[in-house]
Amino acid sequence: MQFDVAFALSTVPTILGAIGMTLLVAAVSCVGASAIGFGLELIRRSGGLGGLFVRFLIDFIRATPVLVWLYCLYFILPFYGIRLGALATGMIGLSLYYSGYLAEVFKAGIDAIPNGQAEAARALGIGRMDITIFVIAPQMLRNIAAPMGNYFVSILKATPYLAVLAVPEMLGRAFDIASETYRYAEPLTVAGLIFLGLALLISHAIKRLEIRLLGPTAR
Amino acid sequence: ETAKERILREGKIVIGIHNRTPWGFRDEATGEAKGWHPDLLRAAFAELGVKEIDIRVTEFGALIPGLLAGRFDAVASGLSITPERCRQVAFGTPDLKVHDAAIVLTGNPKQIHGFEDIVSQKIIMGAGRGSVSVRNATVAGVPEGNMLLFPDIEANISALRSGRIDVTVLSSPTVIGLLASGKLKGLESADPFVTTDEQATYAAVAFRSEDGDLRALWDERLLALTKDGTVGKVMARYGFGETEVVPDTVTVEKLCGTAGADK
Amino acid sequence: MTQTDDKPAVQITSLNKWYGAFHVLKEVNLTIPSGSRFVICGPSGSGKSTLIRCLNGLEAYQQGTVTLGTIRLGDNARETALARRQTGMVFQSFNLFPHLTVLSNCTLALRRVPSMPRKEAESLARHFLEKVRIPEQADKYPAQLSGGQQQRVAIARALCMNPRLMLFDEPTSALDPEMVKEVLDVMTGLAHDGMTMICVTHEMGFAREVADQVVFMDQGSIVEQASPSAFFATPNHPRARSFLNTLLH
Amino acid sequence: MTQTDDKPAVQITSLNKWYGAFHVLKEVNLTIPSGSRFVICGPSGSGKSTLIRCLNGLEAYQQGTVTLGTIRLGDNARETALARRQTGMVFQSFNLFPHLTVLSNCTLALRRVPSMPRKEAESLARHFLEKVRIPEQADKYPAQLSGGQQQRVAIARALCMNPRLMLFDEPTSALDPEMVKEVLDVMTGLAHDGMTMICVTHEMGFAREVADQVVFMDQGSIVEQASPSAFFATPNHPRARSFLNTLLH
Amino acid sequence: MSMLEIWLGILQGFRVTALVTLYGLVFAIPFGLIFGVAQYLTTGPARFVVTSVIEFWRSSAVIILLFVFYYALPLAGLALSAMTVSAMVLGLNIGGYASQAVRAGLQALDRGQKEAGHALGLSRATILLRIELPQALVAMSPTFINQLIQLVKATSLVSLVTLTDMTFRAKEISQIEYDPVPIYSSLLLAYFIVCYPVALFGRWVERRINPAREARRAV
Ligand SMILES: Nc1ncnc2c1ncn2[C@@H]1O[C@H](COP(=O)(O)OP(=O)(O)OP(=O)(O)O)[C@@H](O)[C@H]1O
Ligand SMILES: Nc1ncnc2c1ncn2[C@@H]1O[C@H](COP(=O)(O)OP(=O)(O)OP(=O)(O)O)[C@@H](O)[C@H]1O
Ligand SMILES: [Mg+2]
Ligand SMILES: [Mg+2]
Repeated sequence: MQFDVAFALSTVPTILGAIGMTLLVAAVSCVGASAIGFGLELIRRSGGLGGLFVRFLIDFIRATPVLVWLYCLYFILPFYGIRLGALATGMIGLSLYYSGYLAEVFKAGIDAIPNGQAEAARALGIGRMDITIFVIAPQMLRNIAAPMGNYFVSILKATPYLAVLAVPEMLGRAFDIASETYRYAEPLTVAGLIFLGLALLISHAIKRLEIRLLGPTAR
Repeated sequence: ETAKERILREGKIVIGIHNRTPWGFRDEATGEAKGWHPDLLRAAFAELGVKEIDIRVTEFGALIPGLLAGRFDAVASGLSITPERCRQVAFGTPDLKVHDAAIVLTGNPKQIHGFEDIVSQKIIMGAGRGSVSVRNATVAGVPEGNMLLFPDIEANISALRSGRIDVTVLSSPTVIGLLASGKLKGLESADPFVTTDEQATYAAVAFRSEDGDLRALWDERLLALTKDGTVGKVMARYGFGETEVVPDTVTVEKLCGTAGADK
Repeated sequence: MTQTDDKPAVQITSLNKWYGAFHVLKEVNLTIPSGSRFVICGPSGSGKSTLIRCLNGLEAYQQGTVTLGTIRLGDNARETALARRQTGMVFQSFNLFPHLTVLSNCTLALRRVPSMPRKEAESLARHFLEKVRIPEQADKYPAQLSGGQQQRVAIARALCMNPRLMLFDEPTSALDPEMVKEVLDVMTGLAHDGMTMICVTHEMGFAREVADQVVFMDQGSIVEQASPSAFFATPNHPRARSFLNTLLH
Repeated sequence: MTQTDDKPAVQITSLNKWYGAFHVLKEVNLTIPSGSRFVICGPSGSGKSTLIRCLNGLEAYQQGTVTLGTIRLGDNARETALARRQTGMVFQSFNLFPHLTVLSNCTLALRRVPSMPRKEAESLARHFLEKVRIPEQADKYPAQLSGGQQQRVAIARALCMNPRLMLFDEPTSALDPEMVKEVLDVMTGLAHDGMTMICVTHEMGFAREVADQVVFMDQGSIVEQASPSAFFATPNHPRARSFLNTLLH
Repeated sequence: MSMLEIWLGILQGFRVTALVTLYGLVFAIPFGLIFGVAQYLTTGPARFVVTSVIEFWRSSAVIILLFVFYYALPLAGLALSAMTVSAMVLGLNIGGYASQAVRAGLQALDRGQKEAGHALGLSRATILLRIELPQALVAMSPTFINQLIQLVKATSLVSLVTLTDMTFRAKEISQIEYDPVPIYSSLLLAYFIVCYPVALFGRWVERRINPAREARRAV
C-alpha cells in the first residue's frame, strides 16, 4: 500500500465539507466551557456548601474520561426522561467536561491577581458583582490567555469523540472514506493535517491576542 | 519464508477480530477466540498441526489496515466481500450469505418490514458506520438525514433503547447472534425484514494479497470441511440456517468484479 | 469639605482582633477628631496596617467598636457600606487597575456606585488629577507611569469618591527616593485643605511637619500617643525610643 | 584580605552601552583603588545598576574596557570567569535560593566551583554567617527569615567565595526601616575590615560615614565624583544639587 | 451480569491501563524535561526546530497518530508493538504539554535567581540543575499531576491498536450485555477510583507549595 497523493487530494473536499460542523461544535463548546467554568469557579470561591460541592464536581469531571461523559449524556439520560439531540449532547458534553478544566485555569488566573486589586476596589465601595466583572475578569483574562488557548485546542481535538453520537465531523468523514475505499493512510493523514493546521492556527491567534491584551498595560 | 510456511512451522496463526458476536469474539470465560470464522479456522487448521489461534482484537475500521501492516495473518471477523475491499486484500471462498435484518422494540410498533417502510414512514434508522446496510439503505432511498451512523453495535442498541432511533439495520448473522444471547430484553428482530438478492453480501476470511499460498490452503480446507459437514455444524451452533447458505454460483471472482481481476 | 464637627471622625473603642490564636490588635482605643491629621508608626508587624484596614472594613474584628462619624460599623449593612464609601484608602503598592487608563481608574467607582453619567465622572476625575498635578497623564495606563505618578493617581482615585476620611498605608515606602517628595507634597496639600487623614508612615519629616498627633504602636497595642514635637523630643516608651533611634541613625 | 595594591581593584575606561537605540552608559571612566569604598548614587534610571552589573559580567557592553585587578574582562574566557568569581554581588531583592537552607545557600558555590569538601565548605559558611551575626539561622529556609536577615545571608553567601571586590545594588531599599540598620552595620563592618566595596545606595548616612568617594550619575554619565564631605557640602552639578534636595527634604 | 461482575470485568483492563500509563511516563518525562529546557535555552532557528517538534506531538490528534504509527509505519518497515506505539504516542503527546509547563516554570522564575548564580561564578549547567529546575519543577508539580491524570484517561484510546484496557473491557462487556446504564456507570466509577486519589494528591501538593494561595480569595 503506497501513499497515493492524488487520492489524498481527492479526499480533501469531502473531509473539508465537515469542517463547518467541527468548528461549530468546537466554538460553541469553547464558549460554553468558559462560561460554565467561570461560573463554577465563582461558586467555588464563594465557599460554603455550594463551594464544596463544586470542588468535588470539578475533581470528579477531571477524573473521568470525556468519552464516558458523552455516552452517559446520550444514552443514559433518556432513561431519565431527558432527551437531547446528538449535536446538543456533544456540545453540552464537551462544555461540561472542559468547564472543569477551565475552572482550574480561571482559578490560577484569579489567584495570580494581587489581593490588592480587589481590596482597592472594595475600598472604593464597588460592589462584589462589579468587582468581578470590571476588575477581576479582565485581569484574569490577561493572565490565562495561553493556558486557555491550550484547552481550546484540546476541545478542537476532542470533537472526533462525537463520532460515538453519530455527529458527522471531520475525522468521521475521513473514516467514512476509509471504510468505503479501504485506504486509510490518505484520508487520515489529510484529516490529521487539517486538525494540526487548525490547532496551530488557534495557538497562533491566542498568542496574538495575548500580546494585544498585554500591549500597553504590561511593564 | 512465506506466511503459510511460518504458520505451519510455528503451529500458530494470528487473526484479527473486532469482537463481535457471532463473527469473531473473545470468549469471556476462557479468553479464547470464538465465533463463525475463528471456529472454522480452528477446524481447518487443526489437522495441519496449527493448534494455536492467537487473536488481536481491534476496532472494525482497523481490521484491514492491521492485516496490511502485518499485525495479523488473516481477518476472521465476518468481513463482507466488496469490490473496493478486493483491491486491498485477498478474500477466501465466500462462506456465509449475509442480508440485512433489523432490530426493533418488542411488538414492532411501527410495523417495519423492509426499507420501503423506513422510507415511507420517514423513520429514523440506525446502522453501523461504513456497513453494507448503509449502502443498501441509501440505494433503497433512505435519506441521509434519517440515518444515524454509529461506530459500533452497542451504540445502535443503546440508541434504540433510549428511543433515539426506531430501528437498527444490521447484518442477519449479527441479529441472530444478538437475539441468541438473550440479553436484548424489550427488543426483537423485525420479522420478516424483506430484502432482495442484490442486497445480499457474502462473508469470507481475508488474507494479504501476497499470501496467495495461504489463501489457497484455506480454500482447500474449507471445501473439505463443507464436504464433511463441519461447516453445517458450525452454522447450526450459531443459529444460521438455509437462508445463510452461499449458493454455488457465487464466487469471489464474481463478487470482486473487475477489481478482483487486477490482482 | 463639610464635616460634622460635633462628632469625631473616627472613634475606636476596645478594639480586639485575632488571627487564629494570634492576638494582633489588643484593646485599641483611639479618637480622631474631624479635620485632624494622625500619623501611625511603629515596628514591622506591630499591627498598623491591620488597624487601618479595620477602619474601612477590609478586615473583620472580633471585639470592640469602630464608629465613623455617626455610623457604627457592622450595625447596619446599608449604613456600613455608606461609611466605607466615605472613606478613601491609599495603599503602599498603589493597587491601580492595570487594565484601565488613569482616567478610567478614577471613574470606575463613580460610574458604578453613584452611577454618575460618563461626562460628569470624567470631568470630576480630571479635576482631581489636576489637584495631584498629573492632568496630562489621564489617557495613559498605570504601567506607563513612574511610581510617584502612580501613587498620585491612587490618591486622585480615592478623592473622586469625595471621602470624609483618607487612610494612607505607607504610601511612599515603595517609591524611589526622588518620588517620595512628589507624593508627600500632594498629601501635605490635602492636609492643608483640612482633610481628615490617618497615615501609616515612617517619613518622620512629614509627621513633624503635618501631623497633629503621632501614634506609636507595638505588638498590637498603642503604646504612645503625643504631638509630634513631644514625641520626637521625648518619647516616653522605651520601644518608641529605640525605634526612633534606628530610624534616624 | 590581601590585595594587589599596585593595581587598582577596578579600572573602567570609556565604557559605553546601548539597549537597542537607548544609550544607557555614556563614556564612563572610573578608577577604584584596592581597599576603597565607593558609593554610587543618582536618580532612578540613571544607569547605576547597569554600571555595577557590567562589573561582574551580568551585562554585556559594546565599547570600552573593564579591568578587575590584572584581568581585562572579555579578553580570555577562563580569566574572565576567574575575575567574576572574585567579585561578590548583593542584590536589592536578596535573590536567595528559596529551595535551599541558609547554609546550603552559602555552600552551593563553594562545593561546585572550587569543589570544596562538604565539611570544609560548611565550616567556612558558618564562619561568615557568624560575621553577619546570624549563625543560629543556618538551618532555616530563606522564607522563614526577616528581610534584614535574608540580606545578611546574601552578604555571607557572597563573602564565602572570598571576593576581592564586593558590589552592592541598593541592598537596603527593599527593607523595613528597622532592618536597614542591621544590614548597614554589617556593611560598615566589612568596610572597616578593608574590603573593596562599590555600593549603589541612597543611604546618605552610610555614604557620609563609610565612603571614600561618592559618585553621582545622571542619564548614563558620571557627572560628579567627590569625597562625601565635599559632595554633601557643595555639590557642583545642578542635577546633584536638586537630587540631594529631594533626598534630604 | 451483576453490577459487581461488570465492575470486576472492567477492572481486568486495569493492567493495560496502568502499563500504558507507566510506560507512557517513560516517554513523557524525558521528553517534557529535555524539550522544555531546550525551548527555554535556545533562540532563533534552533528554537524553531524545538518548538516544531513539541507542537507536532502536542497539537496532533492522538487517534490519528496512534493509527498512523501502528498501521502505516509497518508498511515503511518499522513495526513497533502495540504497547510501544501506545506509550510513545500518548507519552509524547502528554510530554509535549509537560514541556510547556517546564518552560513556563523556568520562565516564571525570578530572573534574579539566575543572576545570583552567575554572580557566584556557577556554570550555566549548575545554575540550571541546582537552582532553576528544582524550583520550576516544584512550582509546576500540580500541573504535572494533572497531566498524569490526562495520560491515564487518554489510555482509553488504545483499543484502536488492539490493547484491552478498561474502556475496551467495558465495550466488550456491553456487546454481551447491551445494558448501558450499569456498564458506563461502572466505567465512570473505575476511572474515578484510579484518578480521583491522584487528583486529591495534586490538590494537596498545590496547597503545600503555596499555603497562602488557599487563603487568598481575590473575589
Ligand atoms: N492574614 C493573616 N493571617 C495571620 N497573621 C497575619 C495576617 N495578616 C497579618 N498577620 C500578622 O499580623 C501582624 C500585624 O500585621 P500588620 O500587617 O498589621 O503589621 P504592620 O504593623 O502593618 O507591619 P509592616 O510595617 O511590616 O507593614 C503581623 O505579625 C503579621 O504577621
Ligand atoms: N533590559 C533593558 N532593556 C532596555 N532598557 C533597559 C533595560 N534595563 C534597563 N533599561 C533602562 O536603562 C536605564 C538605566 O537602568 P538602571 O536599572 O541601570 O537604572 P538605575 O540607575 O539602577 O535606576 P534605579 O535607581 O531605578 O534602580 C533605565 O532607563 C532603564 O529603563
Ligand atoms: Mg503594614
Ligand atoms: Mg537600580
